[in-house]
Amino acid sequence: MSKLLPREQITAALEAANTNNKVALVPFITAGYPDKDAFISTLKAIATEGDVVEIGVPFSDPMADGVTIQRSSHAAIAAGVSLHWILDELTAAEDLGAPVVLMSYLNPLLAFGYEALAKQCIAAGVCGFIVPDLPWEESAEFRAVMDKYGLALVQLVTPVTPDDRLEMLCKGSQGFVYAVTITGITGGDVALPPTVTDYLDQVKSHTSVPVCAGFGVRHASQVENLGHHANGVIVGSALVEQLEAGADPAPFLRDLRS
Amino acid sequence: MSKLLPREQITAALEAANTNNKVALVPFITAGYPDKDAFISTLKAIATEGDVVEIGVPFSDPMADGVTIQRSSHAAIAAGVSLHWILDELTAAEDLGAPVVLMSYLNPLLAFGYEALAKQCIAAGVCGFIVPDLPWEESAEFRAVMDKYGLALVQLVTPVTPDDRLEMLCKGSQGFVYAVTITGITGGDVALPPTVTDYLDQVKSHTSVPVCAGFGVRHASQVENLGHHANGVIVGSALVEQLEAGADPAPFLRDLRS
Amino acid sequence: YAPETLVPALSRLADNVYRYLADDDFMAHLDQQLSTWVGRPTALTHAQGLSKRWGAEVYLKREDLAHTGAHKINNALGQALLAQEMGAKRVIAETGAGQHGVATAAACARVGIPCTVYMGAVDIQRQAPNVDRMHQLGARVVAVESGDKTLRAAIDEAFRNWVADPDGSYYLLGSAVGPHPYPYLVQRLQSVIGSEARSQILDQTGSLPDVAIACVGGGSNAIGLFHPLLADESIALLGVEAGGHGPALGDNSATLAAGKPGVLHGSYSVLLYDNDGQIQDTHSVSAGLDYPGVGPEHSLLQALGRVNYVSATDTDALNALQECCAAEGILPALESAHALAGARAWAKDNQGKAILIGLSGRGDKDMPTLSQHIPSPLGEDKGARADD
Amino acid sequence: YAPETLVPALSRLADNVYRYLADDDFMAHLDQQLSTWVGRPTALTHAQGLSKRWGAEVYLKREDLAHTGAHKINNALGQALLAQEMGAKRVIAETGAGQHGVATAAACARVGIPCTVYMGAVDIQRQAPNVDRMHQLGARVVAVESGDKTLRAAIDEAFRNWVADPDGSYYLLGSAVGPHPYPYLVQRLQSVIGSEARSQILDQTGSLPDVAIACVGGGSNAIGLFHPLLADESIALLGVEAGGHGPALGDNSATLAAGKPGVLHGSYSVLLYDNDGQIQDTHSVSAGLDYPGVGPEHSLLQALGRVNYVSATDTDALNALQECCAAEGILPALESAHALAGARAWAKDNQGKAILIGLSGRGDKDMPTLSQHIPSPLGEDKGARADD
Repeated sequence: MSKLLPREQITAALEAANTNNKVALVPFITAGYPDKDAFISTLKAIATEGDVVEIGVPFSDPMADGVTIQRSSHAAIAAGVSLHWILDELTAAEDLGAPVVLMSYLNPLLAFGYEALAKQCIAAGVCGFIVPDLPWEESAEFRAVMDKYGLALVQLVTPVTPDDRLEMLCKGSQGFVYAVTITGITGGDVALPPTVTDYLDQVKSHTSVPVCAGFGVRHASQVENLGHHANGVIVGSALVEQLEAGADPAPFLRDLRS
Repeated sequence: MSKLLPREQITAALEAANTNNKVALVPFITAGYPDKDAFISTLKAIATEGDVVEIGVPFSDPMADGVTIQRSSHAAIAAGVSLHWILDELTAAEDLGAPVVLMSYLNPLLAFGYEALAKQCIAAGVCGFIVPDLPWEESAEFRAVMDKYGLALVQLVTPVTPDDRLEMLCKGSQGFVYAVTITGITGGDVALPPTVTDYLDQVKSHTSVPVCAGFGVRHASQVENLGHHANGVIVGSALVEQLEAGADPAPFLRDLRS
Repeated sequence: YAPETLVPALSRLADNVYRYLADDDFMAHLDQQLSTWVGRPTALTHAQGLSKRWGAEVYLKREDLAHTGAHKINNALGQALLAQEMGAKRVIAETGAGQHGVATAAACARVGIPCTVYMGAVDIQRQAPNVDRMHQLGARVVAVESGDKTLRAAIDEAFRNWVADPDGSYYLLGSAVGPHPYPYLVQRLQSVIGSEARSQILDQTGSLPDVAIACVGGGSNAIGLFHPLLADESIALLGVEAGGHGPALGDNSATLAAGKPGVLHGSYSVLLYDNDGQIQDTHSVSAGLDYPGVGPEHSLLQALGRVNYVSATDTDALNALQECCAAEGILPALESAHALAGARAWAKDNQGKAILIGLSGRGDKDMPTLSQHIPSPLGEDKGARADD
Repeated sequence: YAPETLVPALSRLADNVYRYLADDDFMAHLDQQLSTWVGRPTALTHAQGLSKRWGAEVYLKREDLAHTGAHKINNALGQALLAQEMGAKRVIAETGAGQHGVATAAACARVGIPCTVYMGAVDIQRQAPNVDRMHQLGARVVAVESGDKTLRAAIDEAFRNWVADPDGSYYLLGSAVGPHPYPYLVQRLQSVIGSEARSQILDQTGSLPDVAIACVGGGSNAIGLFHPLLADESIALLGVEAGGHGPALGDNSATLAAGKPGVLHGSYSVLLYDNDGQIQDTHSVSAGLDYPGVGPEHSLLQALGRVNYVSATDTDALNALQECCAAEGILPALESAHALAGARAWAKDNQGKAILIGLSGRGDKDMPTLSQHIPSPLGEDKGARADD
């Protein structure tokens, strides 16, 4: 994989999972939560089960996140977790065996400085970013730096995104397209409603990179259903709740794809 | 004394005291205070020491009175004292030996009815009224009834009353002129300030009836000093305080003129 | 019917009232202060929501928007300027719910005269925020521990203190009650309400209202609204008193409905008192209407038949207050809510008419009372959240 | 800088903002409601007492006299009418001290749209009277238990709930912050302050002021005052931020003095944040200024040098508040007291000049805070009495 650009590593890892006729799994954890010392070991555990790992950089004002992520973010900040600390830890750690994507609000990135950030990402083995409060129109400066270092800037799309914008974002996304829904289908393992499957199919039609869906996935049946319409699923709050409860994340993740 | 009109009885009693080279004493009590059952016996005790007795008809809103009289008025009302009750008690009692003047705000008199009131006053041996919230200009109707029955309507004058008005009130007053001061010389037995003596001398110059001064008199030296400029002194709050404290009013009054 | 001690001071006040209210310079200065400091003219609001609900065209004269939150400031400012002209060293005032006290404190600060406000100890406990406002505005607030420790006792005490210094002190009375010239003076200073409303409703609708409605406690806001409309015989006038819990003596403050002529606080008017002439304790959910007397001009207008006086109960007023909040986004004072309740009842029998309501003040001061009667929803709902 | 989920809703809002703010009928309707319901124009008061004390000619633009007691209503009413035009089924809003929540509740009741207000659980405890006012006005108040449980968390939560229903809900943001078009929309709706003040001071004095001064938290009242005066180059403009306890990070809310460019709540502006990019907890005695960001137009005006931004400490503000009470009989909001403190300092260096101050709201809501800082005199004095 060493010849691939960082952003290509993400795509390749997701495609590799699909090749085995499996839906790709993208587990998300809030960095250093609930135990700062266990950050790297937790990361290794989820990297073993997942195909790409998403690390949340805690932010004081996570306006696009639900209550679980908010709570874990505030706890991590209180414990001293910062973007500097995360990158230092990753740099010092062995290869995780799965590409790493950082999910961060823009302000910690601004405070770090884009150029310095990109450089240290390369050193730390970080392959790209998801920035929920950086819409496409405002992203040129950050994207230019990402591009320079081959890092991905993953675009988010939503069911209310108009068609022309959806196309633009899908074409512009790197690594994968993050397809979120608003209403969420947390809990329950009912079949996906047609509005969701149509939406995912439409997203896929606009992009050449994989599509990962974030739906508050909790159950294996959801993962299976989503697998017919998306390349991967992102498991966020449900996983953080497992960590919050002190449970081992590996079996939980394994069961989702069983 | 039976040939004298009620209002003339007041004047006569005050003049009789002066004839003996003494200043006249007009003790004031709130009717039925502090003990309703002891009303008549208290009255007898102060009538023995005083020359004219002033009975306060308790009123809910005694706006021209100080805190002692207010407190005693509210207590008396709470105990069931009313103008009807007072007149009934007086009617049933033996002769007190001193003329009685009622001090009442106007509203209880209005509620009683002037004509009925005057009739029962005659039966009860009441000789006149002091009505602190009935200024001269508004008093024609009440005065007409008083005149009809020979009852006194005592006028109050104050140090701020203008000269022409002072003259009018002094000439219109019946029984005696009630000369109040505002600032009061409560406690202390210093000599009277010239403003007070000038004022009293002026009041005396305008009237043919005796002048009684109300100053919050507490001490014999005050009574003596006042005696040089007024025909009588009214003892109100100090006496009510004695009753409030459960003391026998007779020795207190006796000492004032010793 | 004032104590002799006050007769010279009242007579001097009356002379100055006649003099200054006829003085063009004084009146121009007053008008200018009303405009630039009080914020007059206050708005006339077409109450779209209430109009629809009641089947009438409802207009609200918004004294709640005046500085310090009620019509009281019109009178307080006018008298403070008069006190200044008369060379007063200090102003004294009484207050019940605290609105007149706050208005007086503000006006005296503006004019630059020290001010002492007498307030019943019971009212001080009930109206703590207004006490703090007076204090912030530099007034000295004196707790009155005598009598019933409410407004009546505070008036007694203010008079008593005026007696002690009738020349240096100016007694700034807050309603259209008390001895002459107060009822006249207060009526003149509050008539700005009716004068403005009359021309505003003509501007907005092209015609005069069919009825004008105001709440009546002492009656200063009502006389201010009614007086400039008395000559317009086509306008019915309706005063709404506090019906409290009901018609029994002591359960309400509906003086004109249940009272008899009598004398209190220096004026002969209709009063609530018992067979012995003792002034009756009253009840109203609205502290500002909780007074056993009424301004003498209202007694006269009732006798003449020019104004009709009715009452609204505590419940009627609370319901009307909630309806005004919901339909207009305006939180009226509980006093003013009595006028709204009276208007609602009137509209039921007079569909399609134009109603002018004197909204005498805002209801912020009534929050503690309202919270007791209308439960707060806090704690019921922590909000739903979408998760990742 | 808004989440992708909101991009379509914001874009639709921007289209409607451009459309309706250029629509004569809409603007005429807004003006009419501002006049007859809000009570505009608000007064311009010549502050005689402060002028004398400070050696300047001081004028106060009296937003405290606007309906619900602050400038917030100008924006809330305008946006509620816009929400109505856009067919919104419900309005959501955030609030910190509660003034914007009360204004929104009132405007929504008037317009007839249900309304939910998100408020931090800590603020709900601190500002209970405003919570009750919102409730009386028919709003549903949701306690936000996340984050710091104050204004920042309430904004997060309001956005989050807007995300869940971006078409049916209208998010009525309360200050000149947030993603486009909010800063522009709020500036347009608040510019009525400066437009009125400009013509009023010309009417009263015949000339423009030398300086216009306003407090700056999010900055809506300041931008409303400043924007219509930007072209008058002779007028110096001064924004006063909350200096809190002092200049150390975390001890104040003086964003423009101490902050750096950053992104919060959907806009790029100057912010208070630490080396890791975490938004700083702030402090001010005034809840309405206690926000770590500032409207982007203020960042721009600072960069251009057109507006000078300074700060006033808690103590400066409390002192200025007391001085305004004593000298003018006007109890300003603690927010507005920062503008007064800034004006006092400016006057010291600029004797004899004409100063226009934006008095953004009334201080009644601040009584609990003021009582902590300025002791109440109750109990000290039971009054003296004259005895018989």
